[in-house]
Parts: sequence; C-alpha cells; structure tokens
Amino acid sequence: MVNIFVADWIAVIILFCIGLYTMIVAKNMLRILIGFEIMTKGVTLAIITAGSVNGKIVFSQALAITVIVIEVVFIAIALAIVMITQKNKRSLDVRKLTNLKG
Amino acid sequence: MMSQIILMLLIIIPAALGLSLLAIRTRAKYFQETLGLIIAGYLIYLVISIWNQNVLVNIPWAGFGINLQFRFYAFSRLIAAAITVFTLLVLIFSFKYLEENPRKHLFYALIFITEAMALGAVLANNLVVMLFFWESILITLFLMISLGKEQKAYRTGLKALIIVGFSDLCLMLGIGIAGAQAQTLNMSFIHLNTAGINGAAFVLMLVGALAKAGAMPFHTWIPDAAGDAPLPFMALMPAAVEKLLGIYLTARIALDFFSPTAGMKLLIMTVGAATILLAVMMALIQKDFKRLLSYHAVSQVGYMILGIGTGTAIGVVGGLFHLLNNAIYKTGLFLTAGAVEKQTGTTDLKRLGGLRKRMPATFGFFIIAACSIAGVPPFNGFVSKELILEATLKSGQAVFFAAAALGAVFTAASFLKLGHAVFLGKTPLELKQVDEAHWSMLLPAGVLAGSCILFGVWHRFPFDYLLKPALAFSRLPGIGGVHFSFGFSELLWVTVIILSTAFFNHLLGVKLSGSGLGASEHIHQAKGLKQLYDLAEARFFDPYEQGKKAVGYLAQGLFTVDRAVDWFFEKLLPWLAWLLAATRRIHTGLFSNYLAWSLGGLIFILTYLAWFSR
Amino acid sequence: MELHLLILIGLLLIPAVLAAFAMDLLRAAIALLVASLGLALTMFNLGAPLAGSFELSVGVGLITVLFVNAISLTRLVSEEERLERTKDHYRRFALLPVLVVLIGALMYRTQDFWAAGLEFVKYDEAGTVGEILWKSRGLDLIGQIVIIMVGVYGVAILFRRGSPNG
Amino acid sequence: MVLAFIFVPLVGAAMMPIMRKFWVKGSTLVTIAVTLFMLTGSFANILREINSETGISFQKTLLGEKFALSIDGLSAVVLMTIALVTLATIIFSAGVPIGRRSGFNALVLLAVTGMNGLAMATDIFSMYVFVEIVSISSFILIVYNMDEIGTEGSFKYMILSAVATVFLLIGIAALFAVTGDVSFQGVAAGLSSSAPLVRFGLGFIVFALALKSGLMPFHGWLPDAYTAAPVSVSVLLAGVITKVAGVYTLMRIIVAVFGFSESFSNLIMILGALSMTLAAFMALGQGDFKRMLAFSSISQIGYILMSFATGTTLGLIGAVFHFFNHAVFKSLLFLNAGATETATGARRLEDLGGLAAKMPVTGITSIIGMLSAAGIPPLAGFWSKILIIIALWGSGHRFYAGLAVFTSLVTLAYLLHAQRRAFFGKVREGLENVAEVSPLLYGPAVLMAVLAVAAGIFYPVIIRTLNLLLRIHLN
Repeated sequence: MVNIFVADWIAVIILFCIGLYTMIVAKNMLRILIGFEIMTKGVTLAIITAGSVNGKIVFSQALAITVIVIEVVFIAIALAIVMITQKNKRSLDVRKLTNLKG
Repeated sequence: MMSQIILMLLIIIPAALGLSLLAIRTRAKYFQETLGLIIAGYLIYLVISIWNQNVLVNIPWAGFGINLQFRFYAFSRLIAAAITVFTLLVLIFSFKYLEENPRKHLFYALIFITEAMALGAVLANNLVVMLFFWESILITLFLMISLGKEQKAYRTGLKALIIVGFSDLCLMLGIGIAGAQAQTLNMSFIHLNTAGINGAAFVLMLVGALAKAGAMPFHTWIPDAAGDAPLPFMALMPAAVEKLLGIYLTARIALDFFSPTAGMKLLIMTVGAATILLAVMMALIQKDFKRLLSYHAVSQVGYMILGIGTGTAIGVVGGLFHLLNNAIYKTGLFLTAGAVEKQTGTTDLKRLGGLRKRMPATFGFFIIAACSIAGVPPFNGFVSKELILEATLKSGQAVFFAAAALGAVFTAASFLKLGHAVFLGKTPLELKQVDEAHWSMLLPAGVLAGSCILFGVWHRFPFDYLLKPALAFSRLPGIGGVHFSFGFSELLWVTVIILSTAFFNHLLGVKLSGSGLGASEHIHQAKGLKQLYDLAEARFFDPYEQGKKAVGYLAQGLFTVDRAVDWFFEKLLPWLAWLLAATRRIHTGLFSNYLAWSLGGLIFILTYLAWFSR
Repeated sequence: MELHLLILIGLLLIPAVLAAFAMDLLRAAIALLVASLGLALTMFNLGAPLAGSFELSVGVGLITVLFVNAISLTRLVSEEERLERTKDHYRRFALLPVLVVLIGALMYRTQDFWAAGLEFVKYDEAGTVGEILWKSRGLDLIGQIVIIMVGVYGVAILFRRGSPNG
Repeated sequence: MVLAFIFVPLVGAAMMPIMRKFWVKGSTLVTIAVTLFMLTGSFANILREINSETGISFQKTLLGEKFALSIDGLSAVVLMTIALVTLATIIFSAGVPIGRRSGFNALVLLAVTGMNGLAMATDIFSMYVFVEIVSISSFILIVYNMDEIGTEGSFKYMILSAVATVFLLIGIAALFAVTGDVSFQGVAAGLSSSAPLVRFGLGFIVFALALKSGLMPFHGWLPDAYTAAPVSVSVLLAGVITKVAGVYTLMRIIVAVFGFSESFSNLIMILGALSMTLAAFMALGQGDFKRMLAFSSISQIGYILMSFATGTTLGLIGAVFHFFNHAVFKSLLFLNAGATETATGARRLEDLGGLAAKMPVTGITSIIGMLSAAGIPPLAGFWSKILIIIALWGSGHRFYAGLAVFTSLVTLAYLLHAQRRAFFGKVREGLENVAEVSPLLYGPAVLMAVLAVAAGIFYPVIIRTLNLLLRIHLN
C-alpha cells in the first residue's frame, strides 16, 4: 500500500537526484542554479511532508516559509555573481572556471 | 623550602638571562661576557649549595597527571653539575673565539637557553615536563647550527632538526605508551617490564635517548655539523651536554623505568658495539681535525651504551664514568681544535703540522686529552675503558669484548695520526708566524686536561662521591663493591697489546706513506676496506650510484648503516614529488569534479551508516 | 491510489526533468515555473495552504522573473558559445544510467520502509502560521531580516558603480 | 546580554549606509567598536561561566521561548574567537584599499551576526538559518573585488555550500518527521536511533557539515575560495567562518542531539584521518602561499574533528583548544600572507624570498605562527596537538595517534619549506625595494603572535579554564 506520504518522500528523493545530476553534468552556470532550484523544491516538499506526517503542519509551514525566503536571497546573490562572471569572462561555461587548480 | 626555590632558580635564571640577552643589544664592551661569566659561575654555586639534599618540587600544573615535578638527587645532581661546569668552560673559551663574530650575542643567549632546557630535562621528575625541555633543546640546536657559515649550515641544521626531531617523536610516542601503561607520569613511580606493548615503549624511548646521545644510526648530522657549525657549539652540545642528557635518560630507561630482558640488553649492546666500530673506522681516515673528533664523539658513546647494556654493576659504573670522562677529554680536544683553528685559520690536517713549538701549551693539553681517550694509564679514559672491557668479558659475550678492544686500537691509532699530523713533523711555511692561543682559550682546556689526570689517578674520589651514590636508584647488586686498582691484571696486558698494536700500526703507516697524516692510509687503502671507505666518504656526490657499485655485502652494509637516514630521505623525495604532482593534477579546478568527489563521500557516509553501523 | 495524487506528483516531477534536460535555458526556466506550480498544489493537497501560496508567489513569480532576467541579459553575447553548447548537448545524458542505478539501489535498500507506509496523523495544533512564527520562531524572523539585509547589501555592492577598488 | 550578541552587530550593519553618506571613515571605527564590545562581552561570559557554581549555566534570553538562544562554555569560547579574529580582520582591512568600505564592514558585521547566532542557537533549524546567513555573506565577501578568480572561487564555494545546506535541510526535515520538533532538547528526546530516517538524517547532516568544514573528499572548494578571496577576507574565512559554520556546528549537533555512538566516532575518525594526512601532503606540494595555508587548514580541521570524535573529556578539551589555537595561528599566517602580498604583489612562493630582512615584523610573527602550527613547544599549538594525541591514544585509537604524530612531522616540513622560500635566504631580485607594511597591517599579526605565545606559556591556565567551561558537556 503506497500512501500519499510515501509518494511524496519518493518524489523528494527523485527531485534530489535530478537536481544533483543537473549540477554535475551541466556546463552552463545558470543551469547549475536551476539544478539547485530543483533540489530546493524537493526540500520544501520534504519539510511540509514531515509536518503532515507528525501532525505539525502549521509549524512546518513556518519553517517552509523561512526556507523559501532564504532560497530567494541565495538565488539573487548567485545570479549577481553569475552576471559578474559573464562581464569578466564573456562566458558562462563552468569548464572555463579553472584558473584555480592544483 | 629554600632548596626548592634554588632548584627552580637553576632553570629560571639561565632561561631569563638567555631571553634577556636575546633582547638586549648593548655596545658596552664585555658587558655580556661579564654577565654571562657571573651567572654561569653562580649556577655552579647554586648546584653545590644544595649538593647533599634530596629536593622534590611538585607544583600542580595542567592536570591529567602533568605536574611541574622536579627532583634533585644523586644522579641528577651529577649530570646537572656537569652541565653547569661545561657551560662555564665553553663560555670562557668562546669569548675569544667568537670575538669577531657579529652574531655572538645570539650565541651566548642560545647557550644559556640551552643550559636552562638541559637542566630542566635532567631535573624533571615528570615525563611530560621532561619532554617539554627535551624538545626545546631541539630548537636551540637548530638555531645554533644555523649560526654557522651561511647556506650549508642551514642545511645541516635542517638535517639535524629532522633526524633529532624524528627521534624525539619516537620518544614522545614511547612516553605516551609508558605513561598509559604505568598509569602515572611521575618518573619516580614508573617501573615496567618489557613484555608486549611495554617493549615498544622501551624501544621507542630508547631510540629517543640514544639519538640524543648520538648513537648509530642517528649520528649522521654530527660530522656534518662539525664542518659547518661554530666550534664552541661542537664542544658544548655533541661533546658534552647531549651525551650527558642522552646517557642519563638511557640509564634511567634501562635500569629504572624498565627491567629489560636479556634480548633487549643484547640489542642495546649491539647498538653500542656497532657504534664503536663503525664510527671509529670512519674517524680513522678523516683528514679534518674537527670532523675526526666528531666521529670520535659518536664512537665513544658506544662504550657508554655497551657498559650500560651489560646491566652489571661494573659495566654501569664504567659506562657512567666513561660518560664523565668523555665529556672532559672530548670537550678538551674540541677546545684545542678551536685554539688551533683560531690561530691558524684552518683545521685541514694537510695544511697543519709542526705546531709543537709554536703552541706548546695547546700541544701539552692535547697530549693529555688524547692519551686519556686512547686509554693510556693512568689517565681517566684508561680506568673507565678497563671497567667496560671487564664488564663485557664477564658478561660472556666475547664478540662485544672484541669489538670494544678493536675500537680501542683504532682510537689510539687515529689519535697517534692526529697528533703526528698537527703537532709533529714539518711546519708548513704559512704557519711559521703562528703564536700560542690567548690565555682565555687555554684556561678551559687546561682545566679539563688537569681533570683528566685527577680523575685517572684519584679515581676513588669520583667512584665514591659521585658515581656510586648516583647509581643507588638502579638497585643493582654490587654497586658498592665496584673498585679499580692499577695493577698487573690480565686486562692491563690487553691494554698494552692494544696500545702497542696501535703504535706499531702507526709506525708502519708512517713508513709506508712517509708522513704522519698518511699513517692511516694503509688501512684506508687496504683491499676491500678501500671500497668501504670510498663509499662512506662519497655520500656528498651520489649515494645511490656508489651504492650500486658497492662490492660485497659488507661494503653495502657499512654504507647503508652509515647513511641510512640520508638514503631514506634521498630515495623518498622523488617518490614524494611524484605523489605531490599527482595530487595536484587531480585538483583540476573543475567544479563538477569536486561535486562528484563530495557525492562519493556522501555515498560512503550513507553506506557506512546504513550497512556497517551497530 | 488516487488519481489526483499521481497527477500532482507528475506535475512536480515531469517539469523538473524537463528543466534539467531542456536544450534551451529559457524553456528550462519556464519548466521550473511549472514545477513550482506543481509543488504549490501538492502543498495545498497536504494541508499547507499558506506555504503553498507563498511558494506560488515567490517560486513561481519572483524566482522566475530573476531567472528570465538573467538569461536574457546573458544570452545575447554568447552566440558562438551556443553553437558549441549544441555540439556537446547530448553528453549530459552520459551519466544517466548511473543516476538510475543509484535511485534504484536506494529504493531497493529502503523498500521495507516504503512498504510499511506512514501513518496519517490528525492535526491537533493550535494557532495559525503567523502566531507560530511570531511566538516560537522569532529567531527565524530575525534570521529572515538579516538575510534580506545581506541580500540587499550584496546586490548593492556587487552592482556598484565605478572601479572595483574605487 | 545574549541578544546583544545578535543585535549589536546587526544595528552596526544597519548603520553603515548612513555612515557612508555622512562619515565614511567612521564606518571602520564603528565596526571596531562593535567588535570590541563583543570581545569584552565574551570575556564577561567566560568569567561568569567559570564562576557559576552549578556548572550548568544555560543562560536563557529574557524573552524566553521566542528567541531560544543560550550561552554555555563551548559557545563562550567560540564567541571570543569570533570577536578576536574579526577585530584582526577589520584592523587589517583598514590598511588595504577596498571599494565601498562601509559596505564591506556591513557584510563583515552581518557575517558576524550569523556566526554569533550560530554559536548560541538552541535549535537545528535556527542553525540552518544562521549557517545560510554566514555563507551568503561570505560569498559576497569573496567576490568583493569582482575580479576573475574572485568570481571563480566564490562560485565554487557557493554551489558546493548550496548542496551542503540543502542536505542539511533534508536531514533536519527527516529528524523533524520522526520527532516532531526542531529544538535540541525536543529532537534529542524524541530520537529513536533505530529508525532509518534518523540514520539518514545523521548521514545527511554529517555530510553537509563535513562539506561546510572542508573535510577531505569534500574539500574541493576550500583552497579555491581561500585563494580567491581578498586578503582581509581570507583571514576571516580561514580563521572563523569555516570553523564555526562547519566544525562548531557539527560538534554542537553531535553533543546536543545525537550523542556519541561507535559508528559515528569511527566515521569521523576515518574522514578526519584522511583529511589530516592527505591535506598535509598536498600542502607540501603547493607553490602558492595562500593555497598552502588552505590545505594546512584542512589538515588541522582533521585534527580537531578526530580529537572531538574520541568523545572523551580530554578529546573535547583538545578539540576546543585546537579550535581556538587554529583560529589564532591560521589567521596570523593569513595576515602574513596578506602583508607579503600587499607589499610585493606576489603570492607564489618562488617569487618571494629573503623577506625577513625587509619585513622584520612580518617575518618574526610568521615564524611564531608557523612554529605554533607545526606544534613546537612552548607555543600554543604544541599543547593542543599533544592533548589531541594523548586523547586519541587514551581512547584506544592508537593507529590514529601514530598518524597524528607522523602528520605533525609533515606539517613541520611544509611550513619550514614555505618559511624558507618566503622569508629566509637571499632577497630575491625585484624585491630590493620592499619595505615593511604599515602598522595597521602588521598590528593584528603582532596581536595574534602574542596570543599564540601567551596561550602556550599560560597553557595550564587555559586548560583549567576549558575544563571548567566544558564541564557540562563532560560526563
């Protein structure tokens, strides 16, 4: 018997895997951020699911809202850094970010 | 209470003086010298003022059994007194010797810091406190060697730092094990057997102690330092202070902390015998005054280790007496070398000769000290060497007796050669104008030469007042019964044979080569031995190539043992470089690479927690 | 199994896959928007309307705006790079089998857990989200204020005029 | 008092735009004032912790449940370390050119707010929030000069730490699902270790915080971020940010929530030993001063976590002492690296040489820092390292103790190597005109060097203090 929570947890795992996979194989910095976004969706869902499993759905909503706010700020800063990279290197290819190595 | 304060002052005063000498840079002439002289003399007075007391200091410190514990008793007072006396003598010597050295204030400061640390290490009654002082000497050692001639001295210093540092780490590990096993760090209460893990502690601590004393195979930095470091350093550290500390700890380890099994004793004796023979062989062929002496500084340690390793009353008394005697005559020899170097500007035996008339006092002191180290009666070296020979003979291990006797032959031969090359023979042209050394350089050497005679003729005094009380801790049977008398025993005949062999060997060598310097050439060039020597000497050029060409296993063995540590480093370095390059290559800078490693780590963590936990 | 549950999960997962693998970044951003929508609906379904509407406004609105802005600002200059990108476009599928195997292994290992299912607990909490945030999560509110300050300062600094060292 | 540690830097940061309009130079003064306030406050905290008789002095806030913050001995030490390193950073940064200084100070203060909150937090979700505050401000600080390597280092750090925070959150969600609470006490009370979700939660949290603190397989971002950051930022980053956001958080979560278990200890031991040894070797091969120091940081973090993972009294004291020492000597070394970079413009070791003659203060302080890092007596690093080794040995991890001893030899080797290349020997061509940097730049280094020596000499005092401070965590 597969109920709603199990389905949600499985969705979380799949979202995580997709997000991580995207972050590893992507070459464009923006797509890496999209991968991160996918993972964040999974996390938000996980918190809400956890809340509804143990009956603290209101509490979990408070947590989820904080997570979403932090996520937006993170994305804003990350996009700013991406834009600076674009200005400096005229390229968004992560494979060209190899000045620091060794 | 007063005596406890004095005990603490013994460590605090030199440390404070050293640190303030580092800070103060005065132009006032002789200010530092006078101050140093007064303080060094005062320290001797302090030791004597509490001579007959047993003092225990116990100040709570860091917790976990690590307390500032010090103990002044018969053994530590002997070593402490020796340290203060030798520091004073070397200090007096270095006033003139270092006169023009721009960095002499640094050297004085380091001498006093070293004295403080050495006294702390000897007086400490807690293993961790001892380790603290013991390791601090490492730093002053490194700095003092580095004060020598520019780049090479730095390299030598680094080599000494790494070798001694490694052995100190062994000591640290050994102390950790011993402390854990004995459940205490108080040195008075550690009595262990050598079974199982205790054996590891025993060997590790022994490595630390023997390396400080300069035994094989941790000696390789000493001959190098002889060439690069300032001479007063050589006279102070490898000749006196380090030996005193190293043998002190060896004796405590082998006789007090642990009760070694027969096999362990055999191990110690083997180290001793190997040190005697290999180092003296190397010493025999040296062509440099200081380098030759430095190999002897290694070789003589072998006798002490051999004596202690026998574990009998005679051997231990002999070993300890040899420790005192060696410090006396070896420092004296180094000081004569310093006088010669100061006056002639060189220590190369090829450029020296005929100084007998130019520097008569130096020559006299050299003769006394050399007779002493060669074991000529009635000097002190003879007494202690006889005791050690007797102990090895009685222990039933004829091999060790033979090694010690052979070592004595070569020792005598090499000093005949040395004296011949430096003081006899023809005077080279450029040495015609040489004068006798300054009195302040002769005084310490004279004092030491006088002690050689004193301790030899009236050996009963050190026996009864210094050594036997000092060894009371060891609980060996028959300590009180050890005595020595000049008489026609069979051992005296052994000595006669040894000395006459050395003398005839010398005559043969002089006849073959035509000069005093070449007196050891026939041994150097002898079949089989020549290759050995070439290999051992050629380490500066290319150790591996020489090693490959080595003829015979013996040659390989001698070479490898002599330069094992160097070989290890040189062989390891290319591998290390390759490894480092490889690790740098895998850090490509690609971020997805790093992320993938991280996820690999995540999978490891999850697998570990899911499958292997609980 | 209820049909609308499947539809909701599908609405979350399929756009996510699209966002990960879409050729065009703009399309990926739109797919992300749809995934956010799916997430919001799932939240409603789980009984979390406030978080759902917050996700709807922020995830669907703000983040998409930010992304589309960034994409349109950066795509103009990289024409030749786009050619290059299409060239090795399919390389991104290379590691896909590893991914599938990993998910499979994870599922297999935890199958007991999934089969057991999770019990649905009735809500017995008092108070609304606002009350909870204010009463017991006050620290998070301060944290939100701080992080918004960080964001504002950060954007102001990173887009400052003049030379970087001026 | 507890709230002041959050609100004072926050208010200071909020004042910065106003300062920029009216009194630009004042922004640094305000920041220093805030830091000094925190320093005195944390000293007062430590004193109170020592003198509290019960030994359990969780200091709740006045507002009770609403702001669940508390200060215990561990937090007090961390708070002091944060204030100390921040002070050094701010003074140093006053001596180097920085664009829009008020903004820089504001971000530093915000990062400090986050770290202070982290040190005092009493629930795992607040910890997440504060970790994010610290991380996001440090991304901006790293990219502050907006140059090419800055963006590169910052981007790598950003993405990897984003992964870390996402995993931290999923771990929190898993614990929340099982226990229905996020406060330390609530989670610890409702924890049943057999549930698979708890194990996954532990695994994810350990992964996230290991990634944050840069343990070995997760260390990829760390050298890049440290190298790319502007000189004054790398001091803060190496001195406290990664330590507090990674190491301290891990320590706190384990102490307060999970408790020590055999499997966890072994796991951290393996990771710690791996990073300790390998990073030391990698540091040996580096040609870049800051990069070498970064690898050295990874190695030292390995020491701290291994000592912590023993779970014994001595291990915890050793870990906290090394935490403090590492903050002191590593920020000292980064200050020196910054000073040499400012003075010569070069950061590769082969472009440096003989600087001790030209920059005596920097040379001497860096010798002290290196010797402390290498664990040479009587400097502070020796005592913490020997405590760690004794703790490892005493708790039966004898192999790891041997490894730690061996690594300290390698540490000595690479530090001496760098010291020799940069400061000893002959003055390199092109560096003849180098002069000592301004007092603003070497002042903090002198402060840190004095601390390293003092902590070594007054070691008994410190260890007794730590023993008192940490007693509530010790059983």
